[in-house]
Amino acid sequence: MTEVPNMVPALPEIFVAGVGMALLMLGVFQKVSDSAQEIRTSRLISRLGMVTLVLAMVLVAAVAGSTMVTFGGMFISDPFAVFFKVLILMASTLTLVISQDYMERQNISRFEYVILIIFATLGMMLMVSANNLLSLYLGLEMQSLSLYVIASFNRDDERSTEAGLKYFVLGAVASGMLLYGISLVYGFSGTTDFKTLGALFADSQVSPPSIGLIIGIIFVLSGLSFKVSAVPFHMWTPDVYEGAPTPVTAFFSVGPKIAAIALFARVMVGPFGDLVEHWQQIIILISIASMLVGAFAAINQTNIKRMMAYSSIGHVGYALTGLVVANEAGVRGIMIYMAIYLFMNIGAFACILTMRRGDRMVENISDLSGMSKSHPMVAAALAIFMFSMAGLPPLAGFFSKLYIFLAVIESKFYGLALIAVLSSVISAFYYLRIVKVVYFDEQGDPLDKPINSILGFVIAGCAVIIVLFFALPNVIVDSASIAAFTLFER
Amino acid sequence: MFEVGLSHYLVVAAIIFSLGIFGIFMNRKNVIIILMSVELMLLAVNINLVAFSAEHGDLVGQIFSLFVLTVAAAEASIGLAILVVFFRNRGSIAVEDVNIMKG
Amino acid sequence: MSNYPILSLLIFIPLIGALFIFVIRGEDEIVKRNARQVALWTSCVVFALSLLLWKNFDITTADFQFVEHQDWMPKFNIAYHLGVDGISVLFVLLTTLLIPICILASWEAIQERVKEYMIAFLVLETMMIGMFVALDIIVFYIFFEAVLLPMFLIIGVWGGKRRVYAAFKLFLYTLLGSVLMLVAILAMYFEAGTANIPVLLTHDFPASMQTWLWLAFFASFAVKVPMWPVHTWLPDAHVEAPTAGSVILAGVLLKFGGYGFLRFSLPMFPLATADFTILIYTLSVVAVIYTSLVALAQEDMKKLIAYSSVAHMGFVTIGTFTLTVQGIEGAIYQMLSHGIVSAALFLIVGVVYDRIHSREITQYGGLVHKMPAYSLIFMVFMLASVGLPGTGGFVGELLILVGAFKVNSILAALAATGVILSAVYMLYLYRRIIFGKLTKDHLLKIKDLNTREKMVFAPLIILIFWMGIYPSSFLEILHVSVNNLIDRVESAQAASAALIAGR
Amino acid sequence: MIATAVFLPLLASLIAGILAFIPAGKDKINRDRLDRLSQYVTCVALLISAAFSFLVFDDVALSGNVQNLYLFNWIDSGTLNVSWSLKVDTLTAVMLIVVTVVSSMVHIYSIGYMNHDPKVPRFMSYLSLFTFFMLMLVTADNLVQMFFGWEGVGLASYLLIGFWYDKPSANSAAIKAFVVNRVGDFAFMLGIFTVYLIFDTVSFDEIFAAVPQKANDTIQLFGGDFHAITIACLLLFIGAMGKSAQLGLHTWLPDAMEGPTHVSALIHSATMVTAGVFMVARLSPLFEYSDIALTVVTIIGGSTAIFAATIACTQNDIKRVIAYSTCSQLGYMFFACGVSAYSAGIFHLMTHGFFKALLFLGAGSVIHAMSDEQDMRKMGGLAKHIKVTYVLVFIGSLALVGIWPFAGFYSKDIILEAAWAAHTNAGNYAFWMGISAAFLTAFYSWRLIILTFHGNSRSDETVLAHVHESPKVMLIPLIVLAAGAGLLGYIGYTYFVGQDASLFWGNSILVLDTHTALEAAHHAPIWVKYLPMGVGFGGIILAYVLYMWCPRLPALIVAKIYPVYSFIYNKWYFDELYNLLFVNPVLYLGRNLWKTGDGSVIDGIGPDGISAAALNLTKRIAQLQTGYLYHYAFAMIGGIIILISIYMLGV
Amino acid sequence: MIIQGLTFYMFSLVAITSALLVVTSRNPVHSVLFLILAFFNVAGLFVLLGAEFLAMILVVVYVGAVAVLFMFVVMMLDINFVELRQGFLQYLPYGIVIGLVLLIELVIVMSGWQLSSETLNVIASPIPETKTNTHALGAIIYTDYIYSFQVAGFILLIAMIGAIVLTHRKRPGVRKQKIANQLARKPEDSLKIHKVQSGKGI
Repeated sequence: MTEVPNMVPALPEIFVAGVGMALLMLGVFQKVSDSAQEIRTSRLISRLGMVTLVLAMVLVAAVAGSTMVTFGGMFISDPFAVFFKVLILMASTLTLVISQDYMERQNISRFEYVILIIFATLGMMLMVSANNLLSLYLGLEMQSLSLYVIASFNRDDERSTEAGLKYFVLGAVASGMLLYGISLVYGFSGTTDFKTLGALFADSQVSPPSIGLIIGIIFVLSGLSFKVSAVPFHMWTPDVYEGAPTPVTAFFSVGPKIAAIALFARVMVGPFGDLVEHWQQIIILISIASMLVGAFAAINQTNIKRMMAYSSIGHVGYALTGLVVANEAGVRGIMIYMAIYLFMNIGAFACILTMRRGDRMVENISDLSGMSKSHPMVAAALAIFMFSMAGLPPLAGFFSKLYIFLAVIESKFYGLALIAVLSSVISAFYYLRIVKVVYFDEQGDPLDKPINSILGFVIAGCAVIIVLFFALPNVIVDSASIAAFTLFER
Repeated sequence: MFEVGLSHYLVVAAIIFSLGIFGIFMNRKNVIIILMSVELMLLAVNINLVAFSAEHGDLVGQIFSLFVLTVAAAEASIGLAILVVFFRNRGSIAVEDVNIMKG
Repeated sequence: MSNYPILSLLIFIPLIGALFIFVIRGEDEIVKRNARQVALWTSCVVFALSLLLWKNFDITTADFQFVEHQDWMPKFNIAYHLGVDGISVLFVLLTTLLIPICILASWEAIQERVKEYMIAFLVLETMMIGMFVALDIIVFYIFFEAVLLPMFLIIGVWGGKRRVYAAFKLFLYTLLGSVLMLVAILAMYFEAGTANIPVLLTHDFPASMQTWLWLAFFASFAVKVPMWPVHTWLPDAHVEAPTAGSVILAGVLLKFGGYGFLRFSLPMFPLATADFTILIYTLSVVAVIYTSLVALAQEDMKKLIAYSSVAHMGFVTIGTFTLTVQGIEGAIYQMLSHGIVSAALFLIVGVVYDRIHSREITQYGGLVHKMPAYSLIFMVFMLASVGLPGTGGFVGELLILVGAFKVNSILAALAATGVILSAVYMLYLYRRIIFGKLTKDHLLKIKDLNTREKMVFAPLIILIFWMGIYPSSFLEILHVSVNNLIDRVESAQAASAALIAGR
Repeated sequence: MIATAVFLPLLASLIAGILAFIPAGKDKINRDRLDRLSQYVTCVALLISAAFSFLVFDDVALSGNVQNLYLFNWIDSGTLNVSWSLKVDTLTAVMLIVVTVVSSMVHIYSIGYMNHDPKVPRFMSYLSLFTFFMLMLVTADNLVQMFFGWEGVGLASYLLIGFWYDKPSANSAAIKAFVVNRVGDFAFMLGIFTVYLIFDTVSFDEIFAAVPQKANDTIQLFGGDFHAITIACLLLFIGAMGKSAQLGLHTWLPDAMEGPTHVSALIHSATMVTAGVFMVARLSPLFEYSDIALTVVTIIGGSTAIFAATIACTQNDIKRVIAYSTCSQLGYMFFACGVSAYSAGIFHLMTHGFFKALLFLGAGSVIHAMSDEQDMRKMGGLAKHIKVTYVLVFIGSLALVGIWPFAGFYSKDIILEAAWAAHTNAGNYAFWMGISAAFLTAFYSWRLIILTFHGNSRSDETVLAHVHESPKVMLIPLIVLAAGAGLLGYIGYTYFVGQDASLFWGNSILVLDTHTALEAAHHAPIWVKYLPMGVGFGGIILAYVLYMWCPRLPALIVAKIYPVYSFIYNKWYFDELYNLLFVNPVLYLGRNLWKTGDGSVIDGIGPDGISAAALNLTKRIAQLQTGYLYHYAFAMIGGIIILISIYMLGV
Repeated sequence: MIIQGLTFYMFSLVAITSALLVVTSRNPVHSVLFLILAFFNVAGLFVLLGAEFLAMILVVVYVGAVAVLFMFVVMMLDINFVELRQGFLQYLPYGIVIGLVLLIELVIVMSGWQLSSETLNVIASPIPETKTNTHALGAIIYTDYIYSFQVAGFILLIAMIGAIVLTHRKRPGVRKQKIANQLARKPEDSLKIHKVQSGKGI
């Protein structure tokens, strides 16, 4: 018999999986004869879920520190994965925190939501720990399937189901392409293991890889681009962001994106790192297109969630520029970028979640007018998030871009850097527009007061992190540096 | 001509894959056809994997294919579930009706 | 030198004040009153502290003084590094002087969201001081660009009718310029391997690189200055900004560009500077003449003064790039005096705007009958703006023109036509507002300056005469640093010339 | 002592200025008290200043103790070192006398003249301020400080011309004066820069010391090589032209008559306008080394003399006649300088200062008497009502025309003789122009006297009823000035241009040995000496013929030569020409650069254009987002095909 | 060899044709049926490649479960498909061009396939000569690939939860059999014994 694989590196995942199933059982066996009970159940599960995710974070921290490979090379736990797992767990926890109130108000508060979030989180954790094309695929699918469902979680709402449908159909197409790419990579190299692949291409300078392999990589790259919603695989993003329930959108904009970017980085610099000159051009194209589309398309939006969708497309474009250079500095830039992006986005969505009028959620940008008078603190926080997303110092958003640009310019991609900064100017326009509506416009009908205190807490927390990042940048920078370093360790 | 090599299988897979893709974006009828097209794509992938597996003498391809089949089944069930709730809301699954949100 | 971290104090005291204001709670009126008081006293304390800076400044050395160095991002060798030399110290003083004046000027004019307003101004002060004292190029950039945030809000929230347009124009225009500079800064950082400005000042960048870096910095500073033809944000921003916003905009923000040229473009890219001097001259001369002519046609007081600012800053850029002692000292001096004069002029407009709520020149006339003190003060600053000898405006203009004349007499002659034109538009403005019969009904009850307003103007008047009659107290601070700067540029240019000759 | 003389007016000005701001309340007596106080303060200050000036004159000019008082450092940058210091030599001392005496007379005069004006302290403050700046100008020891005074007097004249700010014409005139002066100052500044470039200093003493070494230097300026000193002198001279209202830059002076009359007496006759002459004289060591510059000065001076005189003949406003007369007389002074007879120029400057101030103040009295009527066509027959004024104006006119033994005779004749004696083309030109101008001077002076004081009254009854002699406080200054106009020529002749001249002037004026015009002037033929007075009498007689004896004749002549008349009457269309050449284009350009340049072109292409384009692009990109699944899928597949194609075609 | 070739061509031809018909046929029911046909033929190809187990799975899982699921949904949703055909021909040329370009590119790539020599060294799980296909797969799927296997299990769980969450509805008024209730039912709850007096009625 083969020996039992080492479970220690995967402890957090195993924990999350086990607790997820336990919570599922717990939820199923609760008595839910009326809606009050249903809400009680979902609250219980939601809180337990948060605890689970926080504990998982502790576990992740516990296994941090060294690089461990297990399950026959399928699974890797290294500082890179740890870094992203922490981010993902934070994203999921915060999502659960800001979801409950919304779900109850929308009458869709069901415990399965929590379970699905937990399983999606598990999928993401598997993704960032993937060390084989197979585990990559399975992690990705695990995440995606959960997300398809929670996108259409408000199943009586036309827009939510349409969002789910669009996300699903296009996601299925994307995973088809990813799979086709994987099959080509497998076929032309004979392996799916990252380490082996990396070793195989180590001397690619000597013997150029076959074209089929590169086409396979392009297919893989396209599939991943879909997950991070990079242009031209971004078309689902605005519609899904708009249609999905707002907390779900918040989750979409951070969790899966962070995981997919992590996966993207791992795949491109790990197994295919030595083929960089073959895929660099493509990433450059994708990132430029993403930045530009993100900048331009958002300008005219009226729905704030839709605008945030385009904004996230733009942000992905910036993050991908860090991948272009395919070196430590670039990956470090990506990691810092995503960390800061997490707080900006969660904060911004928490602000959006406070937008209620007459006990109904509103999500038009124009509905924000006068927020500065009715909710001065939320307005201030929203302005901070927007300025930060626009990349203005001394807010964290500036630093996230700074580290990326540092990497890009160090590798002398001046043209790319120029396009990036120019598109950041254009995108500043629509971020400012939010600030403008909030602060400059005359007040319309006031938004409801008071806001949920938990929401307020999240907003305040994120705002403080964004504002004070400059004081202690090294906390994130150092760990990102270590993580990036280990990714390039061969 | 009758010497069937790996390339033949790959070409078949490529044709089916292309047909699947063709079906996805040429489809105006209903979403189910799109789902079926996706199944076609996955089928093509499976052909590829199995063919490569046979060529390499490596079981990984087949294992992979096995999981692909599993996941595809799960995917199909989720997809159809979403389709059903969509139909309940809209009373139609015509692709052209899936466009409340745009711009 | 004292061991106090005086520069850090200057930067952070306003922030602490802003924090205090932020936590003020209570009834509306009380909040307003406390916010104003806290802001005023904070800024006064900062001003007093900055006087220490002046007092302890050693005019015999070109080195940076009051230096503070603290690791910030050691991985990147980026540090919180502050210090001042002769070129920057006076700008710090200008900033700290103008902020209390702005707060005092907004005492009654601002009645809405007083708390936020005061916070914005204090934060603005932090950023501006930080920009002038930063000795790390990344830190510099952060302060440089962060200024936009409070400024955007000040114009957008408390501005006039077209405030949104103006705020966006200001923001995007300047942002566009500064992001290009960011790219250049990072390129420099990697080329020189450090973000330390004193080190960068002595680093010789390759000639071809200098060209691009220079252009990128130019994009940023030219917008800030603003030079023709990227000046159009300025009139809009000025017109829509609240009075104090205009004061800061004209008084300090425009100086960022001039300061930037002196701190970066000249010493760091001396070869490119030599190549582009003619471009600067051309644009500046066009700016001087063009905007003077445009100012003549204005119907809005603030716009007129805004255009005159462009013209005056045209002198500054000319002076800066003459690379003569007089030119550069004149440029700095002109910036300082313009900082005071234009600030005062905007305050002057603000006084009547507060009363009549119109900036249309045609809405006024004959104010001298009702507002003699106002008219006198207006006269003083109008003349200072025109560059009458005895006021600060003259010294700067004279030095700049002397410097320019040394380098290129045609340039000086063309620029000097601005002296004529400025007289035309300023006198014309003054005549339309102050002189004539008081016939308009809404002006009949207008009140002259109150004590608070006189307090606002008093320091400015004293200063403008001081600067005109005894400029040495300011010029002596500049000498060593400016000479050092010129030596640096000339030796670099000479070395390059020798290299080419030797080839 | 010098410092007191110079700064006392400033102090007085400040005190008066503060008094202007003391709220008097409703109480009229209070207001009156403040007014009186301000008048006394300034007048006393000026009188003290004048007294000190005499002491200084005695010390410096008569005893030869040239003084240089360093006050403190002004501008110090690189090699440009400018200090505040007071330099007094004979030239300055003479100017001090002229300035302080005329000024104090005007101050006293204004006690009466401005009696009814509500803003007395302000006015007194301006007057004293003007005096201060004028004193700074004449005591400057370097070019920049001179420029300080130069611009300062421009400012003060702006304030004084526009003193009646309710009158739009006064405001326009004030602005015009300032701006035209600025045009001159523009050249003056460039002149200063040139001098600085040549000599690396702006201090007079250092410049003068260095001139001989640099006499033949060339300098590259404005894209060409020029004789250094010539170009510097020409630029400086343009500055002088502006201030002294010489041909081309004279247009402000007639308009400046919008100010109170005695202001004109102060500024536009005796002091400010003579600053240009003073400057040329002060810079004589420089001008001496440039024959071209001197020639230009001569020609401009001669041309102005005749040009202004012709216009003066046709004007109807009493003050404008005198103003053009001033212009013309300044021309004399300049061509005197141009032929190196600087001392003659200064001599004329001094005498002219007195008699022209007298004329202006006399005109002021007339206007005062006529309830602010200035048009001579509405006067007439005033001699019997205001006898003292009449007599004084008559004296002034005699002096102006140059009838022996009045001051003008001495000073004007020596100028004309010097011009003749220069024996250069320019000198001859100036001489004949001067002779013609002298004829016209006599004509218009008597035209003025006849139209104003003789004949029948043409004013309406109410005005006539109020005609009265001026109060003593106005007449005393007139008398003092008249004394000056009568005696100064005789007294000063020997010192200024006669035997004692070189001793008197000391080093303050330099004339190269090769320039002998002044010396030769004393030996001019007899017809040259008597021609000016002869044409003077001719002019007077002509005036009597035309206006006294055949009053219908002028109209007939005018009708006969109407085009010429209207050309002259309209001041040779200079204002119209300038409007056409400068004012209108500037306004047009300003407006269009703003609306079209900034609005359409720069913003249109720049920010607005870009943002419009961006919005357009935005719409298009948003339109791509159709909401249809198949389009989305199409984009994905299209995207991947493009990526593959790029790779396959690229590899 | 020829037979093998012929079978290959037969299977692949039918598979391709039915795949084409899946995407083009008017009636979704037909599409499903063609899909099934395509699956069958691909299963045949799998057999040719020696992957018997996968062929079986394909038939059992796909035809037996997935395709039938499709069929259920098609029938359940009962859509009117005739009028939805408009606009198809309009876009057809673009579609064909895109499809063809992709196809050509893929075919070029596929036909140029070569296995580089070093690739052979990295085979992770060689096909054992001695065991049957099913046996060989079974030997590694629970050991080497236990991780993937578990994850796949989770995916199916998620699919299940998802499908239930989305489509399961509580219908008020629908009577369900509650066995516990039935079992717990006591005579006292439902039976009431009345003493009926004769001749009085109830």
